[in-house]
Amino acid sequence: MVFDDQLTVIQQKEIAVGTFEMCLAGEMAKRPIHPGQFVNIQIPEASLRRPFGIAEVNQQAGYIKIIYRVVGAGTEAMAQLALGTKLQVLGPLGHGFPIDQLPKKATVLIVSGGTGLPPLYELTRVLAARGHQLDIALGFPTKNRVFYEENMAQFGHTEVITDDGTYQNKGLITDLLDQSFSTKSYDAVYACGPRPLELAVSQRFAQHPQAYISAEARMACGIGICNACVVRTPDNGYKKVCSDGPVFHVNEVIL
Amino acid sequence: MVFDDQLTVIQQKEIAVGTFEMCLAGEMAKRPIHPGQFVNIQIPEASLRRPFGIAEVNQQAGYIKIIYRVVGAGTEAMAQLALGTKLQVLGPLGHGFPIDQLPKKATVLIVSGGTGLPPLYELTRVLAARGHQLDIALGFPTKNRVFYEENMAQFGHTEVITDDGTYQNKGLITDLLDQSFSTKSYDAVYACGPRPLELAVSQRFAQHPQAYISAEARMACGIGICNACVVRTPDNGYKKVCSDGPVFHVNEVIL
Amino acid sequence: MSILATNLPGLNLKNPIMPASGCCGFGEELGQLYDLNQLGAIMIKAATPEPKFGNPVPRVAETPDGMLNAIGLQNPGVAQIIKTKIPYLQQNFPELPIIANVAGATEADYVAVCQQIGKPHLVSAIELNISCPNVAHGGMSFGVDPQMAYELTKACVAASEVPVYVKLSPNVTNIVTIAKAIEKANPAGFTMINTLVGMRFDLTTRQPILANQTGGLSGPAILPVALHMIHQVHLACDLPIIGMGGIQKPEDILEMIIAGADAVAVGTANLIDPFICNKLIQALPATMAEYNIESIESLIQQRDKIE
Amino acid sequence: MSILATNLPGLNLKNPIMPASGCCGFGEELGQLYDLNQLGAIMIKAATPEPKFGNPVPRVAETPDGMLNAIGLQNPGVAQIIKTKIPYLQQNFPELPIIANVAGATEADYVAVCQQIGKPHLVSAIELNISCPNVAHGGMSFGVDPQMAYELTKACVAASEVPVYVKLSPNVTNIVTIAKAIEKANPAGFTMINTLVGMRFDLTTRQPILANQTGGLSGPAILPVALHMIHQVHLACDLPIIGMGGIQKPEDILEMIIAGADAVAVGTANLIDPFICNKLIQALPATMAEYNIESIESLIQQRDKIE
Ligand SMILES: Cc1cc2nc3c(=O)[nH]c(=O)nc-3n(C[C@H](O)[C@H](O)[C@H](O)COP(=O)(O)OP(=O)(O)OC[C@H]3O[C@@H](n4cnc5c(N)ncnc54)[C@H](O)[C@@H]3O)c2cc1C
Ligand SMILES: Cc1cc2nc3c(=O)[nH]c(=O)nc-3n(C[C@H](O)[C@H](O)[C@H](O)COP(=O)(O)OP(=O)(O)OC[C@H]3O[C@@H](n4cnc5c(N)ncnc54)[C@H](O)[C@@H]3O)c2cc1C
Ligand SMILES: Cc1cc2nc3c(=O)[nH]c(=O)nc-3n(C[C@H](O)[C@H](O)[C@H](O)COP(=O)(O)O)c2cc1C
Ligand SMILES: Cc1cc2nc3c(=O)[nH]c(=O)nc-3n(C[C@H](O)[C@H](O)[C@H](O)COP(=O)(O)O)c2cc1C
Ligand code: FES
Ligand code: FES
Repeated sequence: MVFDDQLTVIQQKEIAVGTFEMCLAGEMAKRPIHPGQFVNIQIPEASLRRPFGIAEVNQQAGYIKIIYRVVGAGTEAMAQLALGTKLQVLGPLGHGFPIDQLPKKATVLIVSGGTGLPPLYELTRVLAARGHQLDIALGFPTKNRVFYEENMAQFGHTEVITDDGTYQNKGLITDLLDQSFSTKSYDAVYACGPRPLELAVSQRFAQHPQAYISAEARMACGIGICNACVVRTPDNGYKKVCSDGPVFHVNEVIL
Repeated sequence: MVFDDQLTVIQQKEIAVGTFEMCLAGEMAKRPIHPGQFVNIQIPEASLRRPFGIAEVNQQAGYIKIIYRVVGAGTEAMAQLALGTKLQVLGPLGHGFPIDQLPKKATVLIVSGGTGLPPLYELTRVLAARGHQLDIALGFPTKNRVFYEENMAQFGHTEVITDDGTYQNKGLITDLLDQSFSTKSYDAVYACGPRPLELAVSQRFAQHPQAYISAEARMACGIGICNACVVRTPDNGYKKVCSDGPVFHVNEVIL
Repeated sequence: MSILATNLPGLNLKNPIMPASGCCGFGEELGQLYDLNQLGAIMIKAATPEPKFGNPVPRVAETPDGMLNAIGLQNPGVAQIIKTKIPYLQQNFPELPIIANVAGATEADYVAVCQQIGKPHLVSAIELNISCPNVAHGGMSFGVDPQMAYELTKACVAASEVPVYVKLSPNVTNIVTIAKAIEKANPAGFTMINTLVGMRFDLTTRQPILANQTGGLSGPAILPVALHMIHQVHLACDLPIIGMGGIQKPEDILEMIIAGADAVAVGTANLIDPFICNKLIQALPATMAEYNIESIESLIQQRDKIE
Repeated sequence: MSILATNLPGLNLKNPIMPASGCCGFGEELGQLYDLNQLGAIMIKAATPEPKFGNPVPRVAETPDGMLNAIGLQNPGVAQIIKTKIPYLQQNFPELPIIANVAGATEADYVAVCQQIGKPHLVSAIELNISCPNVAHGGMSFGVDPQMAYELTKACVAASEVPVYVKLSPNVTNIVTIAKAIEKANPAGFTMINTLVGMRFDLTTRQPILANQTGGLSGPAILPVALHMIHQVHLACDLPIIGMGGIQKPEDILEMIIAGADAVAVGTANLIDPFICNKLIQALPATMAEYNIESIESLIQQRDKIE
């Protein structure tokens, strides 16, 4: 079920240059939410909603968290929102990461690039709680854009790489995978990040039965009625990122 | 000079059913403002600004006051604004009521209908401070729409009439003028209210050299550049309500 | 009689509100959110003879109080629509009148789709989409030429067993010329307006945002254009009009009926709030009361008397 | 050379920004608010042969992210404009290029105004307003017919001693057809777009809000339509374009130049913030830097090379 809840901004924090963490309190936190699902948020002044991965569900405290980077007019407006502001939030949307099929104590690789991290954070929390063993590769453009390294590290072995080497390793996320995560074999791989990262992960794990990426697309409705967000499938069909995804097996769609 | 000041909403109060008093703090309060001038306010969500008479200037406390009635989308949005909201306010606009020409201790008649009152309140305050003698006729549709009777009464002899007689006298403002304000001769008459009131006042005081009305018109710019707000003049010319008015001698324009 | 009811050829509607074509898919997703039996009707996504993938992505861009879309009539083809989409609606929402949006690249395409889908056991009416700005062939090119529009309408009216409504393009110098030409082919009515052609550019790439370069502008931004064209066609022609373009509030619906519409469709607003049609239906009576409007039918009658 | 400079026939502009006709009067009011010498140019209110009162009020209505106006070309007549309005600007703002907006009901009207005002000691250029939707005669009727538009332009080019820009109407099926016809008459360039025709109704009176019934839609709502049409004409014709329609932010200016404009005019935004042109001029360099745009001229050159 999809709900259009009115949520209240109860926290706004800049956690890296231009990257904000926002907590939204209200009913949505009590909905059954699967890691990898997203919300579509109505922002004052913007005519379309903006999609964001659900970065954390805190049922007890009654809020969900999103983490967003300011990249345009909508996210700029979001960063200006005062605590107490009420927002219409549509969700939970899409299908999350498949995790119920994992064997007990599965070894899992998480691959994150930049603001691909938010949905992977919720995933990581849930997987760790279920007792799975996590290896976590985090890529960022540069030092002052790094965030959530420690949050992730509490749930598994975590390494960071920056494009310019200003923090920890230097290079692309694929370099980090070669370096530090190529010896183990994983029961499952989950990735989210910019298109080059997702392409690389898709190629690398093309034969892997449990390798998943969360795709991005320009959206309007977020619920499957407008066909804005389609991706091609190998059989010349198509999938809607919003309602058939955003999570797909790496072979399911043509990025 | 016209300024576009960012003012802060520091007070919002419903003073009669659907009628609000709003205090706006900031630079504007220190500008030289003449009674009868108005401001043009940018309201979130509205594309055009909204014009309102300046109801009070409190230089010391650093705010101006407007009084507005909720009649459509823009004023509805205004009534929802939280304290602390910042608004772009263009002003002071137009020419106010001519008062410098009045003889000492002049006898003055003020005629107000509904939300025509706001600019007359500031006028009344200033005239009283200058030692003029005021008679004040206030018309309202019905009892629960009456406001500012006492505020006005402190500055002069004040009587109220309501269309339906639910408060004080019953009838039109012209009835009140006949009843209570027809024996004295006044040095000046100042009126503001709905069109029928202004028409009636214009006819009644057509021969009076010092009878003024403040006109209303649909505006866009409020400063004279768009020609939205024109009124015809008896010589087949025209005046712009925003920049040539809003105050006119009753014979100056064709209402 | 409900105060919300309104009647058009083939469409006895319990209220004047329906989601517009392309903004509700085939009802499957909205049907999970609320009971579609409550709607006046539903205008399903365009049907073409064969399945159509549509345009490359990005297909949407934002504009001030509006959006551009260049979906390109993506649909599973008329056969599949008849086989699975319409049965889904009929089974789950038996009281819901279905209006099929028909598109194609050639007159033969349109006629073929009308012949297949234009049957009373399938749909209540057809909406001929001769105004889609997002396809290279057909679409809007039919809707901007009076003669072509007339001929296409005539052929489709002949091919259909249900009333045919023609969807007009606003991208014309004189919409009355087009409407009057179409009127001669005896359609049941008009639906209007489709989207205005627009464009946005990305400042970083300095290229159009949409892969298709241009797209159709919809949403509140176009409301005044829609009101004007509906009014013009209403004054010039005798056919009923299903109005659309920018509706987001109950007030907009009443304004569009005053302009000349007999029912209305809501497009873009569904993409921003998928519950919007349901909310509008709930809210309309109170807004009518505020403006002393007894019923939709009385509003229509009073409007038509004045002119 | 300033990074903001841009050159068009008769217009060597220090920056690409000017207030659009009808949205700055004759500069007298804005001239009290900031130094108009800072502007790229000014497009003064329409001039007709005789003084014109214009339409009855109400003349404006609000729309989502836009407005309707039906001013009706109110102006004091060309003689008065030459006698008092232009001298005011020349005396107070000697560095400000003036563009005279010319209108009329007949071709003879246009020619007469061009003959009088189209002199280098008075103005830098003329903008032929063949696209005003708010007058019963002339105006838009010239701008929607290729042949009439061609002939009118030819006559006005002959009658003027300064470059003539032709202001295009967006209310046409194919703006390229019109632009190409006009191009043959050798104008200096195009200005575009004028307003789209629109309408609003009052729910209480159930009548049009504007006394003129219809009005011209302007403001951010029309930005994507303007961008599209400017792009079309830019690709199809060789003449420079002064772009307008919905500009409110520095980003909008750059987007319009990318679409095909060589300079831009700001209309409605002046009515909401009379300081806007000044603010845009101040803000533009920083926005250019953000998108790695070295200069307006380089942006124009790079754009033209790609195509
Ligand atoms: C399923 C999904 C989950 C996402 N999760 C996150 C997240 O957790 N954190 C985060 O920072 N970002 C996330 N994004 C990207 C985020 O939606 C965009 O950064 C945001 O919409 C940009 O809005 P804007 O107004 O600032 O940018 P503008 O460029 O001004 O936006 C204009 C339009 O383009 C769309 N758009 C622009 N960039 C993107 C993009 N990269 N992806 C999709 N649409 C875009 C906007 O939604 C809007 O419709 C996600 C996107 C999707 C599809
Ligand atoms: C010089 C001047 C001074 C004014 N002073 C006051 C005042 O002190 N208190 C007060 O309550 N009202 C005053 N008004 C009227 C006030 O401007 C309108 O009530 C207000 O603009 C309505 O806005 P809305 O969005 O609620 O209505 P809507 O009807 O939704 O507004 C739509 C458009 O119509 C215009 N409009 C609607 N009604 C009027 C009107 N009566 N006069 C002018 N424009 C209108 C709006 O400005 C807007 O552009 C004044 C008007 C003028 C011209
Ligand atoms: C995403 C999207 C897809 C659309 N697809 C179609 C379509 O398939 N057929 C059609 O006739 N109109 C289509 N339209 C146009 C709408 O039905 C409607 O005419 C237009 O959007 C104006 O209404 P609105 O402003 O309420 O959206 C589409 C509009 C949008 C926004
Ligand atoms: C109040 C008003 C008056 C206008 N008067 C004229 C005019 O006299 N001559 C003209 O060519 N255009 C006139 N226009 C059109 C503008 O110059 C401009 O082309 C149009 O508004 C689009 O730009 P914008 O969206 O920035 O306003 C007028 C527009 C407005 C809003
Ligand atoms: S965003 Fe509308 S179908 Fe995916
Ligand atoms: S409101 Fe623009 S001239 Fe008066």
